[in-house]
This record gives sequence, structure tokens and C-alpha cells, in this order.
Amino acid sequence: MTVLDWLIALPALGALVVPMMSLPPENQRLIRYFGIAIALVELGLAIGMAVAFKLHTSSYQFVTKVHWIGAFGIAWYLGADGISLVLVLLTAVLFAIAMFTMKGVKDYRAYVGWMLLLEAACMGSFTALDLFLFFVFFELTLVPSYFLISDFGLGASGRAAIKFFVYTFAGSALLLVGIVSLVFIHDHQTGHLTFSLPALMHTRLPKGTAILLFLAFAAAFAVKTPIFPFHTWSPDTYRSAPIPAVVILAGVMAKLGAYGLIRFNLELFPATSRELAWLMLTLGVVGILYGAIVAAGERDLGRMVAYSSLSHMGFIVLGIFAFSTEGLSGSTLQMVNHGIYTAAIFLLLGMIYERRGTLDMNKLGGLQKKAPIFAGVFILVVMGMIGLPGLNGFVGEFLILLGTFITHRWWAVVAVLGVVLSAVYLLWMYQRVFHGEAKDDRSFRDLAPREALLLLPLVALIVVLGVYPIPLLSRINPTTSAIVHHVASAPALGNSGAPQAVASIVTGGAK
Amino acid sequence: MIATVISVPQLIVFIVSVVIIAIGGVGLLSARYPVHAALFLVMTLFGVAVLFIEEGAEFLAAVQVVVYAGAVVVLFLFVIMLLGVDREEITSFAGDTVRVALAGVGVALILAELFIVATGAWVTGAHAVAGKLSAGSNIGVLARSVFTTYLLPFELTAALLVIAVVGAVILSRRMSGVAQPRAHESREV
Amino acid sequence: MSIPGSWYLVVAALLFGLGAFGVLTRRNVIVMFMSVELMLNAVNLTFVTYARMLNDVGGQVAVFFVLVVAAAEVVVGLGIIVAIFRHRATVTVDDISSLKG
Amino acid sequence: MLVLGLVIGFPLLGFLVLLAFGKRIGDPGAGWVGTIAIALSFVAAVVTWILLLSKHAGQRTQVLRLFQWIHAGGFHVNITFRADPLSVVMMLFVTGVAALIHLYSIGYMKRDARFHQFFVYLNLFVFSMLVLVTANNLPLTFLGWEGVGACSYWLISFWFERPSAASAGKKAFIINRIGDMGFMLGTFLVFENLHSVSYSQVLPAAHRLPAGTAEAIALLFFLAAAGKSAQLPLFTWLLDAMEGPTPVSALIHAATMVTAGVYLMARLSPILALAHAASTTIAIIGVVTAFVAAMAATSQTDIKKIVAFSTVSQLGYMMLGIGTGAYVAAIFLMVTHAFYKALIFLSSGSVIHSLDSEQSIRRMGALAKLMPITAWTMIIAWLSIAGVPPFSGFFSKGSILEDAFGRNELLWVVGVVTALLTAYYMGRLVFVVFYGKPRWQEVTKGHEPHESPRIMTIPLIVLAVAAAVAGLLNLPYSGLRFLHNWLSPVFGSALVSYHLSASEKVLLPATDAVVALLGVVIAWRLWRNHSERKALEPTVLLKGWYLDSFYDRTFARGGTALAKFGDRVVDPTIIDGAVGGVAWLFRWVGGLGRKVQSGLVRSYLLIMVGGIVVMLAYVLVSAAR
Repeated sequence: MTVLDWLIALPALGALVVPMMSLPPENQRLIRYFGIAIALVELGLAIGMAVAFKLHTSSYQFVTKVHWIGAFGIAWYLGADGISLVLVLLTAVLFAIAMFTMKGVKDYRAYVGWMLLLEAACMGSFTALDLFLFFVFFELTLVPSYFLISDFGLGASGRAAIKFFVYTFAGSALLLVGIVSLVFIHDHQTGHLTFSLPALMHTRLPKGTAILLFLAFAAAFAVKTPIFPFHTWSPDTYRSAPIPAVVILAGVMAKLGAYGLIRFNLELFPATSRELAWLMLTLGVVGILYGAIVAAGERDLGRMVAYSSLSHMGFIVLGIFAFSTEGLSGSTLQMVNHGIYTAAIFLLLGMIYERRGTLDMNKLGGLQKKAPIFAGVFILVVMGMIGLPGLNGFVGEFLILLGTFITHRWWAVVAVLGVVLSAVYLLWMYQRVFHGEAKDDRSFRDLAPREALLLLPLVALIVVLGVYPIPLLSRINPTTSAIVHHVASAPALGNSGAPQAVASIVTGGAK
Repeated sequence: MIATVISVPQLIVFIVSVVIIAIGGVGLLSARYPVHAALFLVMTLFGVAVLFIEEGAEFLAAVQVVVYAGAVVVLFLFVIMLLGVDREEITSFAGDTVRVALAGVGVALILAELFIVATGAWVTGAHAVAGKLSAGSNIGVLARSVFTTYLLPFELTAALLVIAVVGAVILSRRMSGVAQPRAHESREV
Repeated sequence: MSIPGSWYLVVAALLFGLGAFGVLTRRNVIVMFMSVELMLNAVNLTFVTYARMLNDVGGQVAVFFVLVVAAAEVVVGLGIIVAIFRHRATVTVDDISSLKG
Repeated sequence: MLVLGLVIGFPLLGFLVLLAFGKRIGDPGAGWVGTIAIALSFVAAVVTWILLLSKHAGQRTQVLRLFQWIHAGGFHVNITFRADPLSVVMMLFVTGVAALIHLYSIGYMKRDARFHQFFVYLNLFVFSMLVLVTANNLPLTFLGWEGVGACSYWLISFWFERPSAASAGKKAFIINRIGDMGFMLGTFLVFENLHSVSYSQVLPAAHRLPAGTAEAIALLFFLAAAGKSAQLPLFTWLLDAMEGPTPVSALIHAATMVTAGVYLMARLSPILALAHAASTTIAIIGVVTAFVAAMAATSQTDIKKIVAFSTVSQLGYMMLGIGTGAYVAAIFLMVTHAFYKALIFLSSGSVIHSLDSEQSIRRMGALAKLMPITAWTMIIAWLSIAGVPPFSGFFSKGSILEDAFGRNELLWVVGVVTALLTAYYMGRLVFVVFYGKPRWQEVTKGHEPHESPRIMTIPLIVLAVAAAVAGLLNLPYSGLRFLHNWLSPVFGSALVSYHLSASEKVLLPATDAVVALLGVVIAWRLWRNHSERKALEPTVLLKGWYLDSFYDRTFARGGTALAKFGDRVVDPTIIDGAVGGVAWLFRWVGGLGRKVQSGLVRSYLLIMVGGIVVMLAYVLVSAAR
């Protein structure tokens, strides 16, 4: 049992045990502490793994391969390279934070149970190397988040939960089709039926099929990220999900989409990625500008942050499809950075909602006078989001823009506009909420010690990753340069390339 | 076709019975009173029975007359009288000419297809199971076949009939608070 | 020489047509029932005709069973009509549309 | 080069101490902590200067490497600082002026609710500025660059209760951000062509840049400089920045931050030397900005607005110097300008302070006798900015105009006219504020405005002396060109020296002097006892050529409308609509299905008939085949 197995097994077992703890209401806190304990152990495991991670190799580490459904070549096949390591770390940190923020619920069993299951699913998705296993975990993340949103959400959470579930589910239906047909073609070509990613990477695909498969995979991850046209679920969901759930939704699950694009779209279809790079880059840039513009027009803080994360994820997509090591490393680092400051901003929004019961900017005003420390932390996080050098947002964004400039100059030139727009809507929001005279004289309690303790790790990470991101970068770089090389060296797509048999398979359908 | 030699008496009987059937059918359709319709039905049944005899199915003709004309139609009349629905019905097709037209077209199509089937010779090659018709008297052959090859279906019909009777009794049991028939028949919608 | 079978089939088809038209156009349920009986007779006639043409008693056996089933059907059908009549006091088929989808 | 670390370390230390304990240290204490931190940093700067002075002219570039900052693929960036003559000059006058302003602020911000927070931001600002001027690579300079931008945002909107201050701060940050786009793109271009971003590699290898790229890089970095140093397209934010407390205006919007753009241009001089077209554009924009700002300054009524426009104008001069290749002259003007512009701001601050924060010159007058020190220091500053000999302005502006003349006579002409305007509008300010009839009665409700406390006047005096004497730094006569000798190794070949004929060498300074005196006389004649002259104060100039309202209408209002349109129309109806549309489609098809179940028995039969027809047809067709 390597550390990866434990990373998944621990929360899964926790999720099984929690519902069975039918403790009397007064010591519901015990369940919460149980949840927190597991999340902290998980964090310890993740940090231990990061320390034990060998630096100068881009191959998968901590690999376990156990045959699961032999008939179809499906295996419990886990492995972590630089990118998944960094994302596992992010997941562990955010889940620990989310567990702490859970309060104000009568029965914690369902709450903690779903969160632990979600943690197991996220960990699994980031480390699965078997396509089938990845799909199982990828879908498994939907179930707990649906229940978390609909049961513990605020406002019209029922509708948002359904919209989220159906939207993502439709996306991943395409993913399933993609996976199965890829495996099928591979089996026909090599006679070896397997779902393992390293094996499937060498399937030779004709142009038409490759593009279709690429789009099938990309569609599922585009919904999850979200990328421009598929983002309409995110404002409603982020707005009505409970704070711990939205921290995970925005912080971790959004990265699932981007991670999927790297791990599956780039590695499985390198030549097609080069071919369709212009499409993904354009969607990314449109996402950046569109997200920023709509965020500026938004009145509700929750929805505004949703659009802002659409804009920031646009940067990440840009980095992925720039095909330069700087761009890909920048975008992987930016995934972590985005996770951290989005989690921080949602915690702060949760605190505003707790104190004022609303996130509508017109009803909030002049809070800085009443809560200077709260305002101080808020502006620090906002500056991180804007990408002020010295804070974590800048490093990722700078690398992404640099990487994109080198390979696809004009997309980077347009994307740089996003840097200005993000300053516009974020500072305008900050001014409307914190500056000026207070609109209503109700008190606005400043940061309580408990809340400050909660924000401390995130704020510390925002500053530290801004000044000293080397530990993460040194782990990411070998993997990203390997992937960039893999994409660059893949033979170009060509109709004649694949044997005729494959073409008949796809159209004929019979073996 | 006519050129083949047909014994004249059979032809006359055939024509007469067809005429009876036709009158009965059309009468049933256009009868304003259900009772008249029932009587026209008897007329048709009788015509068909005659045709059965012509075709050598004497037993069936007998059954047809006794069971069908005798029992079934009587049941109809009984129900008509019981429910007191024997009132004039406006059979004009004023209301839903569209549906009637469609019905007409549908029926016409079916007739056309049937004619094609009727006039064509159909041999599917499935060999006879039930036994020769001409081997002995009609009733004997029929009985041998029913009680040997088709014994199981025969038993089932017994069960069917029992169920039908029980069903009918339950359905028409008098329930409390029954709506009395309204004064006049509602205008055809 | 007896009359060629196809004549009988033509007559049966006509009878079937009459029955079908009757079912489709008449509004009184009982008359519709009678038309159905008409169609059944047409079918019986066809069976008998083929029994003769193919020299196979199976046709007549089929008619035998058709008759049984027809009888059962009439019994149950009229029972239903009586039951409906109890509630709606009408036998016009269009009024009975509570099973609207 | 540990002392270089100290120069930067002290303000950072001050910032951290004040951040943690500021509230407890309280009113005057926090101010003193801040001031001492900057003073120590100044001392360290002087030590660095002396160390460098002792070295041979060639090896005056010391690099201090701390740790690796970013590394991805071929892109390596370390936290390394560079002490060379240029950065030392910047360090010296930044920390010097900042120390004086810190001292002044203790008095000015007395009894302010958030006294300690003011010094937290000030120290952070000085730290960022020092990082900016001593960074040894472009991304680290960018860190300082954005740091000062953020601090100016916090300081401008320091009194955030006032909505105008809050939006002024936001406007400043956003317009700077537009400039920073240029900075980033420039850095990318440099990295793409020279595969490094560190000055020690980039500057020597600048000649390898293809001409077109050099032009592009120069213009991109000029866009950044225009944003930060308030040049023509992007200077409107400096006017609104006057919403911040006066020491802020003095430190950030006169002496230090706004000069960052000029420093950046000077630092990238090797690249600018290659980009002739770009340099000319910079010169043109510079001189045009100077003229436009000077014109606008003549008719402002708010004392700080006049000085703000004057800053924009003087920055225009510096850019003129950069554009004509006279980097040393630009730095010289920057240093002298820092002294007298900070002095003007601080003395107007002390006037505002004593008139209970009244800023309109229409309600001032005859303050000379009541506030002698403030008056006299202002007059000295006025004479030096006007360029009246022997004050420092005469020499620094003179050398800029000399080089401008060498490059192109037209530039010189506009420069001289602007010099006249400068002398005139500053004269107007002095006469209206300090002489003529007193008009502050209803403002101060009877009691006479008194001189500011000593803690505020000492910095005024020191700055006045500096403003007067700074000219000695770089007298045009061969032996005394200290600054020139000190800086020339940094610029090396990029420095353009124009050979003027002997007569021109005499004639040019003479015209400068005459023009300056003329301006003074005109101002004296017109504004001695008038406080308002409608003819000379047209509203077009008062409104800053309507540039700000134009920006507001197009970008601010247009942007908001677009945002609101996007948020309320595009996203919910078009995109969400598309998603909703798919759901509606399924419901509609379902509805169709439902209608078939009409309940009418007869329609079911009809459907059956239809079915029979189809089946029979199929049987016939398949049989026939």
C-alpha cells in the first residue's frame, strides 16, 4: 500500500465510519473533530509525500498497479508526477481548511461524511493513471458535491445543485464515450485491451477520429474548469453552495478540469492538441476578458468571484495550450495559487454573509471603518488575485503570459489586457464594499481570533508562494518540460497515417 | 374466372347470402336505434353461416347460429334494454367529419391491401399440422383435431370463459349511489 | 366445382371494411361492439375459406377458438359498458375520456 | 555589498515593526520609528555611495544576490540587487527626501485616527521604491514598480471615507496598471530575444537586438513610464491623486514614484540608444506634455492642482532629456526637481494645514507676514523651479534645454516657452497665496493662521537650502560636472553629447535666465493685488483640457455599461439561455407526446387503423421484393 492508496483509502473509510456514529446531539462536535482529524492526517501524508518526492525525474512515482477487472484490462493504477503531487497538496490543504469552517449545522454526520467522500474522490482523480479509474473518481466527485449544495446550501440551492450535476454529468458522458472508443481502437490496433494511460498514449489515430476524441475529452474538462461557453453553472453553484463546499468546488474541483486537459488531452492526443491549440487558446482568452467584464457588472459578491475565477481559469487554459515549459509550469503553479486565494476570498465572503446575511454589494459599504483588520486581510487577498508581484498570483500569471508570448505572441498580447481588467473589477468591488461611509449603522464585528487562525495559513501561503515558489516549481518543472517535449515531438496528424482497419472500426462498428 | 364451371345452385346461394350479409352490414351501420342494429347483426351472422355451410364447415355454421346469433346478440339486446339506451341516435357525421373522412380513407386502404392479398396466391411452405379436412365428416375431423393437437388451447378456453363470467358479474353488480340515466341523450359532441 | 375461394375472401374483406368503418364512425359503444363482431365474422369467413382451399382443418379450429374468445369478449365488454353506464349515465364514447394523458 | 542590503532592509524592518506594533506605539511614536528607519536607510545609502566612490570608475557596479525567485524552463529570475552610480543617486535622493517628509508628516498627520497606518504605508512605499531602483532584473524592478503603485493606491485613498479619495486611488492604480501592461510585454520581448531578464546580461547585450524589436521594447517600456510618470496619455490620475494627504503628494507624486518612469528609461538607455524613432517620440511626447501641463497649471484654483500640473510639466522636461539622449541632464533635473517640488508641496501643505485644510487659493492671501518661513521657503522653491540663476533649477533645466537645442531647435523653443509659463504660474501661486488682500477670514473664522510647528518647518528649511544649492552638483563648467562624471560610466555610449558653438554656450543660459526673470515680472505685474482674472483662467485649462472627463465618459461609463450589459443580458440570456434552451426542447417534445393521449377512444382506434395500414403495406412490400 503506497502513500497514494492511503491518501484515498483514509477519507473513504472515514466517510463510511461517520454515518455509523449516531452520537447524541450534544456531542456532534466529536464528529466534526473526527472529520478534522482525518483531514489533518491526510495533510500530513501529502506533505510527507511531497518531501519524499524525487526531484529531477518526470516519471510517475509512488506507483501501485493492482488488477481490478482483468477482463477489460482495468487496473487500480495510481501514480503521481509533479503536477498531480502539487494538486494533491492543494487538495489536502483546502480540505483541512474546509473541515475547520464547517459549523452551524445540526447533524454533522451527513456533512462530514460527504466531505470525506469528496476528498477521497478528488485525491483519486488526481492520481489515477487508469482511464476507467479516473472516470469513476471523476464522477464520484459529483455525488457528494450535489448533496452538499442541495442540503446545506444557502438560497436557491436545490436548483443550482441540479444544474451543476446535470451540466457536469452531460460533459462527462462525452468523456466516457471518448475513453471507451479510444480503448477500443487501441485494442484493435494492438490486440491488448487496457485502460492504462501510459499504454494508450501510443495509439495512432487518423485525423478525424483524433479530433473527435480530443473534443470529447476537452468538452468534459471544459465544463469542469469552466471554460468560456460552458461556465453558466458556476455563478449559481458558487453563490448557493455552503462555504466549505464552495472552497472545494472552486479551489479543487475546478483544477480537475485543467488537470484533465494536461493529463489526458495533451498526453493522449499530442498532435491534435497542436492542431486545435488555436481553438483552446481563443476560448481561454475570451474567457479571461469575458469573465472580467461580466464580473465588473455583477452586483453579488459570490457570483462576481465565480466570474473572476472563470477569468483566472482562462489564464490557466492559456498556459496549458501555449506548449512552452514556462507556460505549462506557470499554469500548474497558477492552479495552486488560484486554489489558495479563491479559498481565502470565499472564507472572507462567508464571514461577510455570516455578519450581514447578504452578499449584495449595494447593501454593504464602509466596512473598512468598522473592521480594519478584516479589510486589511481582504485587500491582501484581492491584491493576490490581481497579481501584485510579491504575492502568489503574480508568479503564475507572469509565467503563463511569458510562455504564451514566446509561442503564440498575439494571444498573450490580448490576454495581458486581463491583467488590467482584473484590477478594475476587483478594486471597484473593494471600494464599493469597504470604502466610503457605511450604509447601515449595524456593527460589523472585526476578525475573531478563530477566524484569523483559519485565514492565517492561506494568507501565509499567498505571501510565501509569491516570494519563494521554488519548492513547488522545482517539482513541477521536470514533468512539464517532459510533457511539452512529448507534445512537440509527436508525429503530425495525417489521414493516411492509421491503417485502414482502424477507420473501418470507427465507422463500421463491428469487430 | 367465370369460365370455370360452377354449379349454378351454389352460385345462387352464394349471391343470396352475400346480399343478406351486405344488407345486414350496411343496416347495422346506419341503424338509428341500437335494437335495429342488433337485428341487422343477426341477419349478417345468418348470411355468414350459410357461407360456412357452402364451404363445408357445417359444425361451425351450426355453432355460429346457435352461439353467436342466439346467445351473443341476445346478450346485446338484453343490455340495450337493461340500460334503456334504446333511444334515437343521431348518426349524422356533422360533428367530426375529419375523423370520419380519415376513417374512410383508412378503411379504403385496408380494403385495397386485402384485395391484393385475397387475389394473390400465398404459399409460405408451412406444412399442415391439424390434419386433412376431407378425411371424413367435418365435425369428426374438427373434433379429432381440437381434442388432440389443440387440446391445451381448448382447456384454456374453458378457463377464459369462467373468468369472463366472473368478471361480468362483478362489473355489473349494482353499486350504491348509481347515477340514473339522464332525461335525454346528450347532443353528439 | 365450388366457388373459387378468392370470392369468399373478397366478401370477407368487404365485411371487415364495413365492420371497421362502423367501429370508427359510430358513437354508441354498443353499436361499435356489434361492428367488432362483424369484423370477427369476416375473419372467421377468411379462416374457413383458407381451410377449404388448403384442405387443412386448422382453419376451422381457429374459427372455433375465435368464437369462444368473441363470446368472452362480448361478456366482459358489455359488463364494462354497464359499469360505465352506472357512473356516467351515457354510452357516447366521446364523453368517456377521463384517461386523458 | 551588505550595506546595500541595509539600505533596503531598514524600511522593510520599519514597515514590519509598524505593522505589528504600530497601534501600540501610537501617535508620535510610530512616526518617529518610521522616520528613523528611513534616516538609517539614508545613512546606509551614503555609506554605499562612499564605498562606490572609493572604487575605480569602471568597477562601480556591485551585485548582491539573495536567493532564486522564479525558475521555469529557460526562465531564471533571482532576487539580486545592484548598486551602481545610477541606483546610488536614486537611493540617496529618495531616502533623503523621504526622511524629511516622514519628519514633516509627524506634524502634519497629528491627531489623525489612523496615524500609525500612514507610516506603515509610507515605509512600505520607500521599501518598494528602493527595490525598484536597486533591482538587478526586470521582474524584480516590476515588483518594486507594482509595490509603489499599490502603496500609492493605499495612500491616495488614505481618507477612504471620502468617496472621491477612494475612486482617485482606484483610478491611479488602474491607469498605472495599464502602463504595467507595457512593462510586462516589454519584458517578454527582451526575454524572447536575449533569453535573460537580468540587467547584467541584458544591458551589455542590448546591441544584439534587431532594430525593430528595440523600437518596440523602447515604446512598450515608455508606455509603462508614461503610466507611472504621468505623461500625456496617462497623466490624469496624478490630478486626482491630490486627494491624498499632502506629504503623500510631496513624497510620491513629486519626488519619488513619478520619477520611477524616468529612472526606468535611464536604466534601459542602451536599448533606447538603438531605438532612434522611439527616442524622438519620447522627446516629443515629453515636451508636449510639459507645455500642455504648464498651460493647464496657469488657471487652476486648487493650490495642489497647480503643483500637480507643474510636476507633470517638469516630468515632461525629464522625458525630453531622455528622448534627446541627455540622460545625465534628466537625472540632474530629477534630483533638483525632487528637492524644490517636495518643498513646494510641503509648504503648500503647511498653508493648508494652518488654514484648516482649505485648498483653494481664492480663499488665501497675505500669508507672508503670518507664515514667514513657509513663505520664504516657497519663494526659494519658486525661483529655482522658474530657473532663475543661481538657483538649482537654472542649471538643471538649462542643461536639458541645451541638449534639446542640440537635437532640434523646435524642441528648444517649446521648452523655453514652457519655462516662461512655469515661472508665470508659480509666480501667480506665490503672489495670490502670500501677498495681496487676506481672504481667509471666513475659512479660519477670525483667528489668524499661525506658522506651522517647528517639526514641519525644519524639513522646509533643509529642502530650501538643498533646492538652492543643488545646482552645484553639475555646473556646466568642465571641472565641476560631478554628476556627469559620476553617471557617465553607467550610460557609456548611450549618452549623446551635443557640441554647441562657443557663442551658443553663452547665449542659451542667458536666454534661460531672461525668460525666467520675465516670467517672474509678468506674474508680479498681473497677480500682485488681484486674486482672480477670468481672462487668464479659461475653463478649458481649468478642466485640464477636458481630457479627464473624456476618459471618464468613454472608458469609465462605457466600461460600466458594457459590464452591466454583459452581466445582465449576455450571460443570463444568451449563454444560459442556450443551456436552458436544451432543457426546454426536451420538455416541448415531451409535450407533443402527451397530446396524443387524448382520452378519446375513437382517436386511438384511428391510430390503430393507421398501424394496420402500415403493417400490411410493409408485408406487401417485403413480399413483393
